[in-house]
Amino acid sequence: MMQITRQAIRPDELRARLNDPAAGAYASFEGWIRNENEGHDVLRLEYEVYEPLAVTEGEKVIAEARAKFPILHADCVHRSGLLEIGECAVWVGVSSGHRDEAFLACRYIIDQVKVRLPIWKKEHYADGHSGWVNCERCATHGNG
Amino acid sequence: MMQITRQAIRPDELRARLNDPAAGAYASFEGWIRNENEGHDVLRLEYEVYEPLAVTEGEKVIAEARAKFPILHADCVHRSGLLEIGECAVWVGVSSGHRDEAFLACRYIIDQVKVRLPIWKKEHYADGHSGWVNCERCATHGNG
Amino acid sequence: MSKTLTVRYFAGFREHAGLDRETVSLDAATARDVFEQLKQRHGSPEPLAHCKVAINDEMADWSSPVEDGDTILLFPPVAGG
Amino acid sequence: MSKTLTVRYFAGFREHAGLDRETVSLDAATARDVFEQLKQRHGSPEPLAHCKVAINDEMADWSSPVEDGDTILLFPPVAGG
Repeated sequence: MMQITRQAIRPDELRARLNDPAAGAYASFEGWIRNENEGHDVLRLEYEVYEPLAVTEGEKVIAEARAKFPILHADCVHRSGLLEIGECAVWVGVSSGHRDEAFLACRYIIDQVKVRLPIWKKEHYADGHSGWVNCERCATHGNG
Repeated sequence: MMQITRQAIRPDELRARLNDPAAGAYASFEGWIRNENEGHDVLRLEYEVYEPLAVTEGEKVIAEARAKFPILHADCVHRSGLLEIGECAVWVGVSSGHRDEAFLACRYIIDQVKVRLPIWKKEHYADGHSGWVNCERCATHGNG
Repeated sequence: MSKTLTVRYFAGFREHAGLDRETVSLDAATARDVFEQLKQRHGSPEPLAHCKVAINDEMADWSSPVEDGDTILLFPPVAGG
Repeated sequence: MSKTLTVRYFAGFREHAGLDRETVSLDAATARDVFEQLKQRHGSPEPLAHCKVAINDEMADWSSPVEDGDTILLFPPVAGG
Protein backbone atom coordinates (compact mmCIF):
# COMPACT_ATOMS: atom_id res chain seq x y z
CA MET A 1 0.00 0.00 0.00
CA MET A 2 1.18 3.50 -0.88
CA GLN A 3 0.38 6.33 1.50
CA ILE A 4 1.05 10.05 1.62
CA THR A 5 1.02 11.65 5.07
CA ARG A 6 1.58 15.00 6.73
CA GLN A 7 2.24 13.26 10.08
CA ALA A 8 5.56 11.88 11.37
CA ILE A 9 6.28 8.44 9.89
CA ARG A 10 6.34 5.70 12.56
CA PRO A 11 8.40 2.78 11.19
CA ASP A 12 7.64 0.53 14.17
CA GLU A 13 3.89 0.69 13.51
CA LEU A 14 4.27 0.34 9.75
CA ARG A 15 6.59 -2.65 10.15
CA ALA A 16 3.98 -4.50 12.23
CA ARG A 17 1.61 -4.45 9.24
CA LEU A 18 4.06 -6.66 7.33
CA ASN A 19 4.15 -9.46 9.93
CA ASP A 20 3.44 -12.91 8.53
CA PRO A 21 4.17 -16.36 10.01
CA ALA A 22 5.66 -17.32 6.63
CA ALA A 23 8.06 -14.35 6.62
CA GLY A 24 11.71 -15.09 7.38
CA ALA A 25 13.06 -11.76 6.16
CA TYR A 26 12.20 -8.08 6.48
CA ALA A 27 14.08 -5.30 4.70
CA SER A 28 13.31 -1.62 5.10
CA PHE A 29 14.60 1.67 3.80
CA GLU A 30 14.13 5.19 5.11
CA GLY A 31 15.09 8.49 3.55
CA TRP A 32 16.11 10.98 6.25
CA ILE A 33 16.47 14.74 5.88
CA ARG A 34 20.17 15.51 5.91
CA ASN A 35 21.82 18.81 6.71
CA GLU A 36 23.71 19.10 3.43
CA ASN A 37 23.09 18.66 -0.29
CA GLU A 38 25.68 19.23 -2.98
CA GLY A 39 27.72 21.53 -0.80
CA HIS A 40 24.82 23.62 0.59
CA ASP A 41 23.89 23.72 4.29
CA VAL A 42 20.24 22.67 4.45
CA LEU A 43 17.98 23.90 7.29
CA ARG A 44 14.73 22.13 6.33
CA LEU A 45 12.85 20.66 3.41
CA GLU A 46 9.43 21.21 1.96
CA TYR A 47 7.75 18.37 0.07
CA GLU A 48 5.02 19.08 -2.44
CA VAL A 49 3.06 15.97 -3.41
CA TYR A 50 0.34 15.63 -6.00
CA GLU A 51 -1.42 13.03 -3.93
CA PRO A 52 -3.92 11.41 -6.33
CA LEU A 53 -1.20 10.41 -8.80
CA ALA A 54 1.52 9.81 -6.19
CA VAL A 55 -0.72 7.16 -4.66
CA THR A 56 -1.72 5.43 -7.90
CA GLU A 57 1.84 5.52 -9.25
CA GLY A 58 3.18 4.23 -5.92
CA GLU A 59 0.66 1.39 -5.96
CA LYS A 60 1.86 0.52 -9.47
CA VAL A 61 5.47 0.42 -8.29
CA ILE A 62 4.57 -1.90 -5.40
CA ALA A 63 2.59 -4.17 -7.76
CA GLU A 64 5.60 -4.31 -10.08
CA ALA A 65 7.84 -5.30 -7.15
CA ARG A 66 5.40 -8.09 -6.26
CA ALA A 67 5.42 -9.33 -9.86
CA LYS A 68 9.21 -9.30 -10.09
CA PHE A 69 10.08 -10.79 -6.69
CA PRO A 70 8.36 -13.52 -4.58
CA ILE A 71 7.61 -11.30 -1.59
CA LEU A 72 4.81 -11.48 0.95
CA HIS A 73 4.04 -7.84 1.78
CA ALA A 74 5.30 -4.40 0.81
CA ASP A 75 4.28 -0.88 1.81
CA CYS A 76 5.55 2.63 1.21
CA VAL A 77 4.77 5.90 3.00
CA HIS A 78 5.93 9.35 1.88
CA ARG A 79 5.69 12.61 3.79
CA SER A 80 4.39 15.88 2.45
CA GLY A 81 4.83 19.36 3.90
CA LEU A 82 7.67 20.87 5.91
CA LEU A 83 10.32 18.54 7.37
CA GLU A 84 13.21 19.22 9.73
CA ILE A 85 16.72 17.72 9.65
CA GLY A 86 16.65 14.12 10.85
CA GLU A 87 13.00 13.50 10.02
CA CYS A 88 11.94 10.51 7.95
CA ALA A 89 10.72 11.59 4.50
CA VAL A 90 10.00 8.16 3.04
CA TRP A 91 9.72 4.61 4.39
CA VAL A 92 9.69 1.35 2.43
CA GLY A 93 9.18 -2.05 4.08
CA VAL A 94 9.12 -5.53 2.54
CA SER A 95 8.63 -8.96 4.13
CA SER A 96 9.33 -12.24 2.35
CA GLY A 97 10.37 -15.84 2.90
CA HIS A 98 14.05 -15.23 2.23
CA ARG A 99 16.28 -12.17 2.27
CA ASP A 100 17.33 -11.89 -1.39
CA GLU A 101 13.89 -10.84 -2.55
CA ALA A 102 13.29 -8.60 0.48
CA PHE A 103 16.42 -6.56 -0.32
CA LEU A 104 15.78 -6.50 -4.07
CA ALA A 105 12.13 -5.50 -3.80
CA CYS A 106 12.89 -2.82 -1.20
CA ARG A 107 15.57 -1.36 -3.45
CA TYR A 108 13.31 -1.53 -6.50
CA ILE A 109 10.51 0.31 -4.73
CA ILE A 110 12.60 3.20 -3.40
CA ASP A 111 14.44 3.62 -6.72
CA GLN A 112 11.16 3.85 -8.65
CA VAL A 113 9.40 6.00 -6.06
CA LYS A 114 12.18 8.57 -6.30
CA VAL A 115 11.99 8.96 -10.06
CA ARG A 116 8.33 8.30 -10.90
CA LEU A 117 6.05 9.77 -8.24
CA PRO A 118 4.90 13.41 -8.66
CA ILE A 119 6.78 14.65 -5.59
CA TRP A 120 9.01 17.70 -5.40
CA LYS A 121 11.24 19.03 -2.67
CA LYS A 122 12.36 22.52 -1.98
CA GLU A 123 15.45 22.94 0.14
CA HIS A 124 15.77 25.89 2.50
CA TYR A 125 19.42 26.82 2.95
CA ALA A 126 21.33 28.39 5.82
CA ASP A 127 22.14 31.41 3.62
CA GLY A 128 18.45 32.28 3.32
CA HIS A 129 18.01 30.98 -0.22
CA SER A 130 15.82 28.07 -1.25
CA GLY A 131 15.53 25.94 -4.33
CA TRP A 132 13.69 23.04 -5.90
CA VAL A 133 15.86 19.93 -5.97
CA ASN A 134 16.56 18.59 -9.42
CA CYS A 135 15.54 15.04 -10.21
CA GLU A 136 18.02 12.34 -9.27
CA ARG A 137 18.61 11.24 -12.86
CA CYS A 138 19.14 14.86 -13.98
CA ALA A 139 21.50 15.88 -11.14
CA THR A 140 25.02 14.59 -10.67
CA HIS A 141 24.31 13.36 -7.14
CA GLY A 142 21.09 11.95 -5.76
CA ASN A 143 19.89 12.41 -2.23
CA GLY A 144 19.33 9.48 0.12
CA MET B 1 28.29 -2.40 17.58
CA MET B 2 27.49 -6.10 17.81
CA GLN B 3 25.23 -7.29 20.62
CA ILE B 4 23.81 -10.63 21.72
CA THR B 5 20.60 -10.51 23.74
CA ARG B 6 18.08 -12.84 25.36
CA GLN B 7 15.45 -10.05 25.30
CA ALA B 8 13.07 -9.16 22.48
CA ILE B 9 14.78 -7.01 19.85
CA ARG B 10 13.30 -3.50 19.60
CA PRO B 11 14.11 -2.11 16.14
CA ASP B 12 12.63 1.33 16.91
CA GLU B 13 15.06 1.86 19.80
CA LEU B 14 18.02 0.44 17.90
CA ARG B 15 17.28 2.60 14.87
CA ALA B 16 17.39 5.76 16.98
CA ARG B 17 21.04 5.04 17.82
CA LEU B 18 21.94 5.48 14.13
CA ASN B 19 20.48 9.01 13.83
CA ASP B 20 22.88 11.54 12.37
CA PRO B 21 22.20 14.97 10.83
CA ALA B 22 24.45 13.96 7.92
CA ALA B 23 22.46 10.75 7.25
CA GLY B 24 20.15 10.78 4.21
CA ALA B 25 19.59 7.02 4.11
CA TYR B 26 18.83 4.22 6.53
CA ALA B 27 18.60 0.56 5.54
CA SER B 28 17.71 -2.24 7.91
CA PHE B 29 17.26 -5.97 7.80
CA GLU B 30 15.52 -8.32 10.21
CA GLY B 31 15.46 -12.10 10.27
CA TRP B 32 12.09 -13.33 11.53
CA ILE B 33 11.22 -16.84 12.72
CA ARG B 34 9.09 -18.43 10.04
CA ASN B 35 6.73 -21.36 10.42
CA GLU B 36 8.37 -23.52 7.77
CA ASN B 37 11.82 -24.60 6.69
CA GLU B 38 12.57 -26.93 3.80
CA GLY B 39 9.14 -28.51 3.96
CA HIS B 40 8.96 -28.94 7.75
CA ASP B 41 6.38 -27.19 9.95
CA VAL B 42 8.39 -25.28 12.55
CA LEU B 43 6.91 -24.51 15.99
CA ARG B 44 9.82 -22.60 17.52
CA LEU B 45 13.55 -22.09 17.32
CA GLU B 46 16.35 -22.29 19.82
CA TYR B 47 19.49 -20.22 19.25
CA GLU B 48 22.76 -21.21 20.85
CA VAL B 49 25.37 -18.45 20.75
CA TYR B 50 28.97 -18.58 21.85
CA GLU B 51 28.84 -14.99 22.95
CA PRO B 52 32.51 -13.98 23.37
CA LEU B 53 33.38 -14.90 19.80
CA ALA B 54 30.03 -13.96 18.29
CA VAL B 55 30.61 -10.42 19.56
CA THR B 56 34.23 -10.10 18.40
CA GLU B 57 33.49 -11.67 15.01
CA GLY B 58 30.40 -9.46 14.60
CA GLU B 59 32.47 -6.36 15.42
CA LYS B 60 34.95 -7.47 12.75
CA VAL B 61 32.15 -7.79 10.19
CA ILE B 62 30.85 -4.30 11.01
CA ALA B 63 34.39 -2.86 10.76
CA GLU B 64 34.77 -4.52 7.36
CA ALA B 65 31.49 -2.98 6.19
CA ARG B 66 32.72 0.46 7.30
CA ALA B 67 35.99 -0.05 5.41
CA LYS B 68 34.22 -1.17 2.22
CA PHE B 69 31.39 1.37 2.14
CA PRO B 70 31.26 5.08 3.14
CA ILE B 71 28.62 4.68 5.84
CA LEU B 72 28.02 6.67 9.03
CA HIS B 73 26.78 4.09 11.56
CA ALA B 74 26.05 0.36 11.65
CA ASP B 75 24.83 -1.96 14.40
CA CYS B 76 23.77 -5.59 14.65
CA VAL B 77 21.86 -7.42 17.38
CA HIS B 78 21.28 -11.19 17.51
CA ARG B 79 19.00 -13.11 19.86
CA SER B 80 19.92 -16.19 21.84
CA GLY B 81 17.61 -18.69 23.52
CA LEU B 82 14.11 -19.83 22.61
CA LEU B 83 12.15 -17.87 19.97
CA GLU B 84 8.58 -18.20 18.79
CA ILE B 85 7.23 -17.84 15.24
CA GLY B 86 7.21 -14.19 14.18
CA GLU B 87 9.92 -13.06 16.60
CA CYS B 88 12.94 -11.11 15.38
CA ALA B 89 16.12 -13.22 15.54
CA VAL B 90 18.54 -10.71 14.11
CA TRP B 91 18.51 -7.01 13.32
CA VAL B 92 20.98 -5.03 11.18
CA GLY B 93 20.77 -1.25 10.73
CA VAL B 94 22.96 1.10 8.69
CA SER B 95 22.80 4.87 8.20
CA SER B 96 24.75 6.75 5.53
CA GLY B 97 24.71 9.83 3.32
CA HIS B 98 23.18 8.07 0.32
CA ARG B 99 21.22 4.87 -0.18
CA ASP B 100 23.59 2.77 -2.28
CA GLU B 101 26.04 2.25 0.55
CA ALA B 102 23.31 1.78 3.16
CA PHE B 103 21.83 -1.14 1.18
CA LEU B 104 25.21 -2.65 0.31
CA ALA B 105 26.60 -2.46 3.85
CA CYS B 106 23.39 -3.84 5.37
CA ARG B 107 23.48 -6.77 2.96
CA TYR B 108 27.16 -7.37 3.59
CA ILE B 109 26.69 -7.46 7.35
CA ILE B 110 23.77 -9.90 7.39
CA ASP B 111 25.44 -12.18 4.83
CA GLN B 112 28.63 -12.38 6.87
CA VAL B 113 26.87 -12.66 10.23
CA LYS B 114 24.97 -15.70 8.98
CA VAL B 115 28.05 -17.62 7.89
CA ARG B 116 30.78 -16.47 10.29
CA LEU B 117 29.40 -15.99 13.80
CA PRO B 118 29.39 -18.99 16.16
CA ILE B 119 25.60 -19.22 16.31
CA TRP B 120 23.49 -22.35 15.88
CA LYS B 121 19.78 -22.88 15.64
CA LYS B 122 17.72 -25.90 16.51
CA GLU B 123 14.30 -26.14 14.97
CA HIS B 124 11.45 -27.76 16.87
CA TYR B 125 8.97 -29.30 14.46
CA ALA B 126 5.23 -29.91 14.65
CA ASP B 127 5.83 -33.67 14.45
CA GLY B 128 7.77 -33.61 17.75
CA HIS B 129 11.23 -33.90 16.22
CA SER B 130 13.93 -31.29 16.37
CA GLY B 131 17.15 -30.69 14.51
CA TRP B 132 20.12 -28.37 14.16
CA VAL B 133 19.87 -26.30 11.01
CA ASN B 134 22.67 -26.80 8.56
CA CYS B 135 24.74 -23.81 7.55
CA GLU B 136 23.43 -21.71 4.70
CA ARG B 137 26.35 -22.48 2.40
CA CYS B 138 26.03 -26.23 3.11
CA ALA B 139 22.26 -26.47 2.66
CA THR B 140 20.45 -26.04 -0.64
CA HIS B 141 18.21 -23.28 0.73
CA GLY B 142 19.07 -20.63 3.27
CA ASN B 143 16.66 -19.23 5.80
CA GLY B 144 15.82 -15.51 5.96
CA MET C 1 -8.65 23.34 -34.69
CA SER C 2 -8.14 24.92 -31.32
CA LYS C 3 -8.89 23.00 -28.10
CA THR C 4 -9.87 24.32 -24.71
CA LEU C 5 -7.63 22.77 -22.06
CA THR C 6 -7.16 23.17 -18.33
CA VAL C 7 -3.45 23.19 -17.49
CA ARG C 8 -2.13 22.65 -13.96
CA TYR C 9 1.35 23.66 -12.86
CA PHE C 10 3.29 22.12 -9.97
CA ALA C 11 6.28 23.09 -7.82
CA GLY C 12 8.80 25.09 -9.88
CA PHE C 13 6.41 25.36 -12.82
CA ARG C 14 3.78 26.93 -10.60
CA GLU C 15 6.26 29.43 -9.21
CA HIS C 16 7.59 30.19 -12.67
CA ALA C 17 4.17 30.71 -14.25
CA GLY C 18 2.89 32.58 -11.20
CA LEU C 19 -0.32 30.51 -11.18
CA ASP C 20 -1.30 26.95 -10.36
CA ARG C 21 -3.82 26.46 -13.14
CA GLU C 22 -5.20 28.21 -16.21
CA THR C 23 -7.61 27.52 -19.01
CA VAL C 24 -6.01 27.87 -22.41
CA SER C 25 -7.09 27.60 -26.00
CA LEU C 26 -4.35 25.85 -27.97
CA ASP C 27 -3.84 24.33 -31.38
CA ALA C 28 -2.26 21.17 -29.90
CA ALA C 29 -2.43 17.52 -30.98
CA THR C 30 -0.25 15.97 -28.25
CA ALA C 31 0.97 16.62 -24.71
CA ARG C 32 4.28 17.63 -26.26
CA ASP C 33 2.56 20.44 -28.19
CA VAL C 34 0.99 21.71 -24.97
CA PHE C 35 4.34 21.68 -23.17
CA GLU C 36 6.20 23.47 -25.96
CA GLN C 37 3.59 26.15 -26.48
CA LEU C 38 3.27 26.90 -22.77
CA LYS C 39 7.02 26.83 -22.35
CA GLN C 40 7.21 29.67 -24.88
CA ARG C 41 4.46 31.55 -23.10
CA HIS C 42 5.94 31.18 -19.57
CA GLY C 43 9.60 30.82 -20.51
CA SER C 44 10.31 27.77 -18.35
CA PRO C 45 13.90 26.53 -18.64
CA GLU C 46 13.31 22.81 -17.92
CA PRO C 47 14.00 20.46 -20.84
CA LEU C 48 11.02 18.28 -21.71
CA ALA C 49 13.06 15.09 -21.21
CA HIS C 50 13.31 15.80 -17.45
CA CYS C 51 9.61 16.55 -17.04
CA LYS C 52 6.47 14.42 -16.88
CA VAL C 53 2.89 14.87 -17.92
CA ALA C 54 -0.48 13.50 -16.83
CA ILE C 55 -3.80 13.85 -18.61
CA ASN C 56 -6.99 13.78 -16.54
CA ASP C 57 -5.11 12.32 -13.55
CA GLU C 58 -3.44 9.50 -15.51
CA MET C 59 0.28 9.46 -16.23
CA ALA C 60 0.75 10.02 -19.96
CA ASP C 61 3.49 10.20 -22.59
CA TRP C 62 4.53 13.32 -24.45
CA SER C 63 3.08 11.69 -27.57
CA SER C 64 -0.32 11.13 -25.93
CA PRO C 65 -3.14 12.92 -27.80
CA VAL C 66 -5.00 15.73 -26.04
CA GLU C 67 -8.73 16.28 -26.47
CA ASP C 68 -10.92 19.30 -26.04
CA GLY C 69 -11.80 19.61 -22.34
CA ASP C 70 -8.79 17.64 -21.04
CA THR C 71 -6.90 18.63 -17.91
CA ILE C 72 -3.15 18.56 -18.54
CA LEU C 73 -0.85 18.28 -15.51
CA LEU C 74 2.68 19.53 -16.13
CA PHE C 75 5.26 18.10 -13.74
CA PRO C 76 8.75 19.60 -13.46
CA PRO C 77 11.58 17.15 -12.58
CA VAL C 78 10.37 15.01 -9.67
CA ALA C 79 12.52 14.37 -6.58
CA GLY C 80 10.82 12.12 -4.07
CA GLY C 81 12.54 10.47 -1.12
CA MET D 1 55.05 -35.40 21.81
CA SER D 2 51.60 -35.40 23.31
CA LYS D 3 49.85 -32.17 24.29
CA THR D 4 47.25 -31.57 26.95
CA LEU D 5 44.33 -29.68 25.42
CA THR D 6 40.95 -28.53 26.63
CA VAL D 7 38.36 -29.14 23.91
CA ARG D 8 34.94 -27.47 23.95
CA TYR D 9 31.99 -28.75 21.93
CA PHE D 10 29.03 -26.66 20.76
CA ALA D 11 25.49 -27.36 19.53
CA GLY D 12 25.37 -30.64 17.57
CA PHE D 13 28.93 -31.52 18.52
CA ARG D 14 28.06 -31.24 22.21
CA GLU D 15 24.99 -33.43 21.79
CA HIS D 16 26.93 -35.91 19.70
CA ALA D 17 29.85 -36.17 22.13
CA GLY D 18 27.52 -36.12 25.14
CA LEU D 19 29.68 -33.49 26.87
CA ASP D 20 30.44 -29.81 26.45
CA ARG D 21 34.13 -29.98 27.26
CA GLU D 22 36.87 -32.46 27.98
CA THR D 23 40.60 -32.45 28.60
CA VAL D 24 42.45 -34.65 26.18
CA SER D 25 46.02 -35.68 25.60
CA LEU D 26 46.70 -35.73 21.86
CA ASP D 27 49.62 -36.05 19.49
CA ALA D 28 48.43 -33.08 17.40
CA ALA D 29 50.33 -30.35 15.54
CA THR D 30 47.40 -28.39 14.10
CA ALA D 31 43.72 -27.73 14.74
CA ARG D 32 43.02 -30.13 11.87
CA ASP D 33 44.74 -32.95 13.75
CA VAL D 34 42.59 -32.25 16.81
CA PHE D 35 39.41 -32.28 14.72
CA GLU D 36 40.26 -35.51 12.93
CA GLN D 37 41.33 -37.41 16.05
CA LEU D 38 38.26 -36.37 18.03
CA LYS D 39 36.01 -37.05 15.08
CA GLN D 40 37.21 -40.65 15.17
CA ARG D 41 36.67 -40.81 18.93
CA HIS D 42 33.15 -39.35 18.89
CA GLY D 43 32.14 -40.40 15.39
CA SER D 44 30.78 -36.99 14.31
CA PRO D 45 29.53 -36.97 10.70
CA GLU D 46 30.21 -33.32 9.86
CA PRO D 47 32.84 -32.73 7.16
CA LEU D 48 35.65 -30.45 8.34
CA ALA D 49 35.03 -28.01 5.47
CA HIS D 50 31.64 -27.05 6.98
CA CYS D 51 33.01 -26.56 10.50
CA LYS D 52 35.04 -23.84 12.20
CA VAL D 53 37.61 -23.75 14.95
CA ALA D 54 38.79 -21.24 17.52
CA ILE D 55 41.87 -21.45 19.74
CA ASN D 56 41.81 -19.66 23.10
CA ASP D 57 38.79 -17.57 22.04
CA GLU D 58 40.26 -16.44 18.72
CA MET D 59 38.96 -17.68 15.39
CA ALA D 60 41.64 -19.91 13.85
CA ASP D 61 42.36 -21.90 10.69
CA TRP D 62 42.53 -25.67 10.47
CA SER D 63 46.25 -25.25 9.79
CA SER D 64 46.79 -23.18 12.95
CA PRO D 65 49.28 -24.81 15.34
CA VAL D 66 48.06 -25.99 18.74
CA GLU D 67 50.18 -25.68 21.87
CA ASP D 68 50.17 -27.52 25.14
CA GLY D 69 47.54 -25.98 27.40
CA ASP D 70 45.44 -24.51 24.56
CA THR D 71 41.65 -24.49 24.60
CA ILE D 72 40.27 -25.67 21.26
CA LEU D 73 36.68 -24.71 20.41
CA LEU D 74 35.05 -26.95 17.82
CA PHE D 75 32.14 -25.33 15.99
CA PRO D 76 29.74 -27.41 13.88
CA PRO D 77 28.20 -25.66 10.83
CA VAL D 78 26.99 -22.24 11.99
CA ALA D 79 23.53 -20.90 11.12
CA GLY D 80 22.93 -17.46 12.51
CA GLY D 81 20.10 -15.17 11.49
